[in-house]
Amino acid sequence: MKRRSLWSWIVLVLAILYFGLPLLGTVDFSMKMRRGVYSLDAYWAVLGDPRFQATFLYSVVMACMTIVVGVLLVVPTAYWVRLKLPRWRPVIEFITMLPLVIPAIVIVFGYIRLYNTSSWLPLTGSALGTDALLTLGYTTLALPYMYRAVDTGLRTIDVATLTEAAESLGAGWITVMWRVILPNVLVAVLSGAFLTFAIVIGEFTMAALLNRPAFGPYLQLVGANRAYEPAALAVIAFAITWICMGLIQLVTRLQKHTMRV
Amino acid sequence: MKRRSLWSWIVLVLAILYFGLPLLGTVDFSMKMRRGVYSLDAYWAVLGDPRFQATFLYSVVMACMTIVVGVLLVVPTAYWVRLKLPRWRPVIEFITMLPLVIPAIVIVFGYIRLYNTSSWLPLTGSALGTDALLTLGYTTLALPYMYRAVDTGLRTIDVATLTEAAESLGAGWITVMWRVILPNVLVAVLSGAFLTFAIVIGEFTMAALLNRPAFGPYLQLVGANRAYEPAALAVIAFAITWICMGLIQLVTRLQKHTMRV
Amino acid sequence: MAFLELSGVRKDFELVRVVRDFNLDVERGEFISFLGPSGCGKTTTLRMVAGFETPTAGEIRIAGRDVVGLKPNQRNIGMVFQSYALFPNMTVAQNVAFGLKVAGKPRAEIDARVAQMLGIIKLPQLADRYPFQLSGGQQQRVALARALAVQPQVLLLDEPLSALDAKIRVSLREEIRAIQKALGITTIYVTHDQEEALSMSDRIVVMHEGRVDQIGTPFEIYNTPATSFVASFVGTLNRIEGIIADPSAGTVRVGARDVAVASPLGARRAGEQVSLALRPEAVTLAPRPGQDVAIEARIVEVAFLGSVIRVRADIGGATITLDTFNSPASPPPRIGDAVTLHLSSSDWVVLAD
Amino acid sequence: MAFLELSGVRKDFELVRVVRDFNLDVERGEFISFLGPSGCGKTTTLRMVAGFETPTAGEIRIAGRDVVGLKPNQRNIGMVFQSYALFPNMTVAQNVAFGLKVAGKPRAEIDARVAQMLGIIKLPQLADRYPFQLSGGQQQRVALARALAVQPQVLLLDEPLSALDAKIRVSLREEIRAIQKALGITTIYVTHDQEEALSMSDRIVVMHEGRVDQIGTPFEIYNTPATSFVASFVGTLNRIEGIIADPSAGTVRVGARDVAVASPLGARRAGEQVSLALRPEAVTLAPRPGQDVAIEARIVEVAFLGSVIRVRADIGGATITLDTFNSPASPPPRIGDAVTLHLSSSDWVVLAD
Repeated sequence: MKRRSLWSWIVLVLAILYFGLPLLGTVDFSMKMRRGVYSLDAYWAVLGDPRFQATFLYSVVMACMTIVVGVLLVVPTAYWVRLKLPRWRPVIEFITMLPLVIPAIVIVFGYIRLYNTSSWLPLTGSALGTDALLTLGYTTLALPYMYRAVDTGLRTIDVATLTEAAESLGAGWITVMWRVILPNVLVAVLSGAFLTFAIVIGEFTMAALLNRPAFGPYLQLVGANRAYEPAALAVIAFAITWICMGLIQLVTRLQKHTMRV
Repeated sequence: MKRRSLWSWIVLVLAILYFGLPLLGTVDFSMKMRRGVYSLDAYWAVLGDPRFQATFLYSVVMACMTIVVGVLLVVPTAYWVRLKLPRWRPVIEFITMLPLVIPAIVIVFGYIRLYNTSSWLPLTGSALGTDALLTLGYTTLALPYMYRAVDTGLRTIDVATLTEAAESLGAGWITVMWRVILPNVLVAVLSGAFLTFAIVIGEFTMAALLNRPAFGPYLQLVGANRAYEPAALAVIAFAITWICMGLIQLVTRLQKHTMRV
Repeated sequence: MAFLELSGVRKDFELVRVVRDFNLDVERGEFISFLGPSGCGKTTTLRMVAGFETPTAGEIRIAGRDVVGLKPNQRNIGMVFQSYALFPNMTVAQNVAFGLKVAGKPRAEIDARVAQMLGIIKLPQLADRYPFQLSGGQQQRVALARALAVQPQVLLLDEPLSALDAKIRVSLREEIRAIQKALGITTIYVTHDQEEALSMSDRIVVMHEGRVDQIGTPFEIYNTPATSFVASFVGTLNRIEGIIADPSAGTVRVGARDVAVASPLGARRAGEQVSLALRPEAVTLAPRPGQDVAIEARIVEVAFLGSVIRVRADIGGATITLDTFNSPASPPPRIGDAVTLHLSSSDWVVLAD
Repeated sequence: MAFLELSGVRKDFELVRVVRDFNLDVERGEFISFLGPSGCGKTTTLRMVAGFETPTAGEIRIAGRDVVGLKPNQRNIGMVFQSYALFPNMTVAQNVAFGLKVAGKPRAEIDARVAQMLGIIKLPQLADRYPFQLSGGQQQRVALARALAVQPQVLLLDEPLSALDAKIRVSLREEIRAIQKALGITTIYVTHDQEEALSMSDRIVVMHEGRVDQIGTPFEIYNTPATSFVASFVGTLNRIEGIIADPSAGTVRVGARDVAVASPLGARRAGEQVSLALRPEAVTLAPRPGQDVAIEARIVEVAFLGSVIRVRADIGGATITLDTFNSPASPPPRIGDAVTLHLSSSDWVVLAD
């Protein structure tokens, strides 16, 4: 018992040193805009900035689009791979890991080359086309997390046997997916969605290279030209991601009431 | 059998469309520097650039440092958590996931605030200090992958029972770690190391904000000012990450000869 | 015509033939076990009946109708899995109701049938629990109720008790058999546990390396095994090597003594090697009427199995295992005791090589 | 003085007392089983002997030396785990050699000892295989060899056969017992399988909710259970509710008939409820000398278990389970048959409430 407590404390202290202190420094600095006293001036400045509102809204919309595309792409793929192509699982896992190690810059360069104004599909010619391209880029970026989340969700249930059980009871494909598989991986899908959201909100490289008015480039712009506002923005960005993580935890906990974990 | 083949092909085609085409476009463009013919001119230009050599070397060194720090931090932690603090595993996993969703910019701002020239530990005052800071930042960035790789490695063996078996045979801590645990997670550690390497080589934000001569900012610089060289650089970066992934696969396959997978 | 017919069924996985020339007629209401070691093809055969695998060759008929081309959800079969396979997001009642809902039954009928099924498995009080709140035995009973709720033509059970503890395994197999008899449902039960197969089945199909070795009642399978594999896989067997002493007198030399064997020795000659089999319950320590063989022996091992005590006795050159019932009044024999083994010469079975 | 002594051992996890007041003396060379359902504290007690858990109170002595303060690697014990726990990166020979290498033995001695141990477990040909290339039974034999190679003072086995198939379980338990006897090593064996405990042990410790219910030989545990829990957990038991008819004559009314009970009815009065226990092997279908009770009955269930046939017979108001040996000459009774059950009035055990 004693040993366990000691280690718990060491881990906690390490975590605080590693993650907490930088955050604390940022929070502290962000409130020092008005000389001598703590104030929320930097936050009001940031939140009142119309570019903040515009870019943030844009990124939220992009995040939602990315989530939709990602879910439609990942859930059926992961299910089919588990059910029918178990041998292909290492390959699929390898493919979904690629975006982790292919620098975003490579993906974007490729897209620009492939879909530029003089190509067969001039997506970068219009704002809508570029947004579509950006969504695809974000989907790629979020793919590893989304796939992993869904696949982990599928691992907690015995996909093959549950499918067979449902089939033997007379269920067709649609019933199996809708009544048996989806309800059991919903929590995993949601957790993947929150992660995607957090990633898209903070992403810089792709949005900058495709020249879209996203939140990431705005962060960078403010960071380069102002003193206190970047700190406030960083805290806000952190708060958003933290809320996302909190939601994941909440959803996971809810799951425990209906499932063996 | 037939159905399986069909699906395999669909997956393959999708993967090619999604990942292959952008890459192909980039490769194609990178060889068009000399008008009208395919040539490797852009590659020679890039590889001959002394800034390329300097920044690449710098990033390789930083990557190695990051791997060393990461392994020392992660392996004992993951082992102890599995062995003695199983209840803490969700918490630790949550902590190691944080860097995925805390934008790099927050981490760097925090470091700058905390360790600036007027702070109690003025790391940013010297190049060495800043490098140390950058290594820490990279370690944070790579933490999720390193931890996940090592933890997955530990999951394939029954850490607690193997430790107890070794202890009952008279082995002390050092013997247990060195003769029983490490040989069985070595492959996982290596795969985490390669991932870390790939991440550090391509990283931009941290290096740029801390103003260090790393490969990522150089990529960005060339990308903004040249036409063909960025494509060549992107291909080179891709090749490096691909080699890393190949090494991971190779190492994993080697493992199959000595372990049940 | 049999209710469920498998004729010439074969299954190849790539280059491996997992089931070869499987023929079986099952009568309506019969309880059939597929018994064999893992990898013998018993589960694959069951899955072909269920529709999860397609036979490479052969026909499967249920109630006279060829089902090979039908999908699993068109076959009207009930399936129970080793891993229970309850839907984790549904309560016990919702699990049992699933097949009825899919079939589009009216609400009132579903409710009545669910209540009836939960009554049959004796778990009506657990209707609103989720699977993870149940013990393994309870989960498997719910899985059985779910499979039976849709009134399938055939019930298929794939090692349903393998994941359970020994005590629960015994009580649940009795319960399953009782429910099966009460409903009169045609049943195929896959198991690698010979005691399960012997105790539950009307008939047993013993499988070995994709082949059917024997089909028969438990009594036939146990007492007149068709092959050497069946003899050794089902039950415990004394297997003793001897040399034929006098073929006309029917005596075999085991170690230093001759024993009488009623089983015909065929065309064998004196001095030839022969394998004898003997069930452990045929040998007694106290003489019984009808026994005509007595062998001096020394106890080398005593294992208390509960109601049965398994004794191993050395007869000089061979060891014989025998089963005797526990009796509180007389403690079991002790190691080293000199005893006389009694048996009937007709208990010996001469095994084909 | 006993070789291994546990006195007043207690273990609390947070607020739960998992083991309470455990006392046991084990003689050198004895084979002791800890038997009980999961969660009864048997594994925790074993782990305290091994040193993986520290007792909250009490003493553990091996060869007269208190080991509570010693770390597991200082206790010189051999441990075998349910999950085998072979080191996956080492060959069979390297696994067996591990403890000897750690002890710094010379190379030649290690090689000789490894060869000897592989001989004892009859797997010398597998020395250079890796664990993943072995079957479960082979892995567990290697784990046993590894534990014994260092010549431990005490061998501890934690449900070593639970992960194995029924057939291998039986053959491996006989092998373990034979090796244990040959080496004369003091052994503690944890199991939830009563047949395993009964068949292997010199003495059994039956545990229930952290408490020791009974310590005794298999014969004592089975035939004279100390508590109602032991009676129901070990073996199969007929448990019949009756009403005392005439305490002085020793008769109990079961259903519509009176049966004689030799067991003293104590201070109970006529009309009082009483629980009777009866082992299934005490009842026979054919009369045997010494039996003084005969009951008319009707067969309701027949289960072929192999050498034993388990029959359930209705005596009007109660069902009695009885075991009879299979005999090839006479098929088992059939459901519906009218039979007479024979037993001795001394076979009834009156259970305390």
